[in-house]
Amino acid sequence: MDKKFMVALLVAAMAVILFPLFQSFEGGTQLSELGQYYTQNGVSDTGATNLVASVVVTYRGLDTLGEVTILFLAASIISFFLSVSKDDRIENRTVMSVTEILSTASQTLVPIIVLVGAYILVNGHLTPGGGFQGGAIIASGTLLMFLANPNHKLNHTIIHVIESTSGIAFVAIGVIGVLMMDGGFLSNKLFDLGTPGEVISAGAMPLINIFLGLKVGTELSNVLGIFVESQNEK
Amino acid sequence: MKNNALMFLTLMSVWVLLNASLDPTLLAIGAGVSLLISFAFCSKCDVISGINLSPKAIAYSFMFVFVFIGELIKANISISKRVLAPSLPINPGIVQVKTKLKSKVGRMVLANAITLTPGTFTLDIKGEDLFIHWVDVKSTDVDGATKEIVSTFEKYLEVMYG
Amino acid sequence: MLTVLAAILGIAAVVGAYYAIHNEKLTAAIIASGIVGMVSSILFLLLAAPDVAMTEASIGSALTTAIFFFTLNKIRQTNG
Amino acid sequence: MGDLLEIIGGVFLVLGSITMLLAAIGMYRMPDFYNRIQVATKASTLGLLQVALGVGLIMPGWAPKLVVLFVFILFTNPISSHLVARAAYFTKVPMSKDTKIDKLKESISKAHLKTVKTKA
Repeated sequence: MDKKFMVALLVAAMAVILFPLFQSFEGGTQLSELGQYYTQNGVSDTGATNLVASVVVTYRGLDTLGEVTILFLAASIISFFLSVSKDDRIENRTVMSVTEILSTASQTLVPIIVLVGAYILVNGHLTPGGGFQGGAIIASGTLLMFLANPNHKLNHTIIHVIESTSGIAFVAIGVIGVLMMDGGFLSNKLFDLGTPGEVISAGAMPLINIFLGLKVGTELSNVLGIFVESQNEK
Repeated sequence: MKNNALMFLTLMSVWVLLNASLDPTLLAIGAGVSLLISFAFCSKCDVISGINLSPKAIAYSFMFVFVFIGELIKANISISKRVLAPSLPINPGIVQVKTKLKSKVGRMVLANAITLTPGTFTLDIKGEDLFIHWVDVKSTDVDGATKEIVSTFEKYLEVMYG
Repeated sequence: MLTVLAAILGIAAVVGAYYAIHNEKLTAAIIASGIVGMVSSILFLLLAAPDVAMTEASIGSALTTAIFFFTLNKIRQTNG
Repeated sequence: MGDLLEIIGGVFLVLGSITMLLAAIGMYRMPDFYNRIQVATKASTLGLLQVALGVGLIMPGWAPKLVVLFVFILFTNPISSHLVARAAYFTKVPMSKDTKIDKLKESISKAHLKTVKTKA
């Protein structure tokens, strides 16, 4: 049997199976029951104007914990397989010299990119953004740092300290929510809900966002650092 | 220390512009974050210290911005003429020019300005030599090309960054 | 109008993905997958999900591309 | 007043789009990579700035963020194009036959490769 014919047959079969679905699709004319609940009670429940963040951080906070755990696991595995011991490093490596323009510009650009990441973290409960987004932007600042100076040494001790502290703090806030309040895991009734739309509002959400962002940012930076350092292996 | 202070001010102004509000809580958070970043990422940075902050330099910076915007618009008019002309009148080549600027920031701004102005493009930089891809090569020797390309901006940048 | 734009972007993403799979040159394939990340981030933005768009833009088109390049470099080193 | 600002903003948006269109035409017509990136950089920078200005006039509330965007575009666009072009030159992307002179080739040397200490 010709391979291409098989592929075409498979595609045709998929088309036949999926066509009724496509035909009966009517678009989002009505919100689901859960969606209706979130849109109607989200702001008054959590005090956050960014509904997506309130779902991610508060309503489905346990899932977020799972995501963070997966990320942590991935980072651990990468550092286990790729980290280079001091004896295995080559003495000297010949690299393409980085242009002066990039190394000069990165000195101003990296702090500004990290600042934008922090801005997205801090405003996570008000405008689109939040922990994961801010963390990813902080990590892209680290990437620029490595592009400007491929032999930059990341301070792993500080990064591990930040990562572990924010991880523990994230779980601690969740557990305190269970123990002290009636809200359950990651309840944000830990603090006063405040007026929706202000920086200090939405209870524990800004704090959770910041810890989440620090954890994601340092983890991704760590992964990048390990990848860069593994280039120096013998 | 001066570097850190200048970096702090830069970050703080970016923060205020991003938030577009002067709420005291936000300002306090921004100050904390900026302070942290300016010490964590600016241990060796010598970029901003190259900037001259005398009144003359500031006046020249404003003039530079206007000259630059003018050149940017000119660049686009000339390039669109070239692109739309049926015969595609180009005469490309890579020339070498020299700059008198000593500070790294000055050279970076010069290279960026050259990249954004008519028909020239910084391809490589090595110390005081810039290698420039020129769509319409007018002179192939170093001095002639320097006069054509660099001198427009250099007289402003020399005052601004020394 | 939005539908047309979304359709164009979706087709661009599919073409980029096809290119990434079927290209002989690995560097070109990596760049193509970065383009897929960028296009899908714009698509997310059009579908009113700026949160996801932000993550996709920084992770899908910046971080993973860079990590792929680092890995490629490492593989080339070890294979001589 | 608001209407006037909106009209001016719209004019800037259209101008920006035209500039981008010219960039696209230039990309198509230019003979080699280096000429293409010349057109793409200049026109896309000016086009983006015009679009940002237009948006700022239509939505005055976004103006402070757009100022940051302005400076960021002016900084990063030329730098990234410079990096791409430099990488292309050193990976020997061919130049068009019309190229008259190549001063960089003469001065290219081992200076571009440097040996660095990687051991901690």
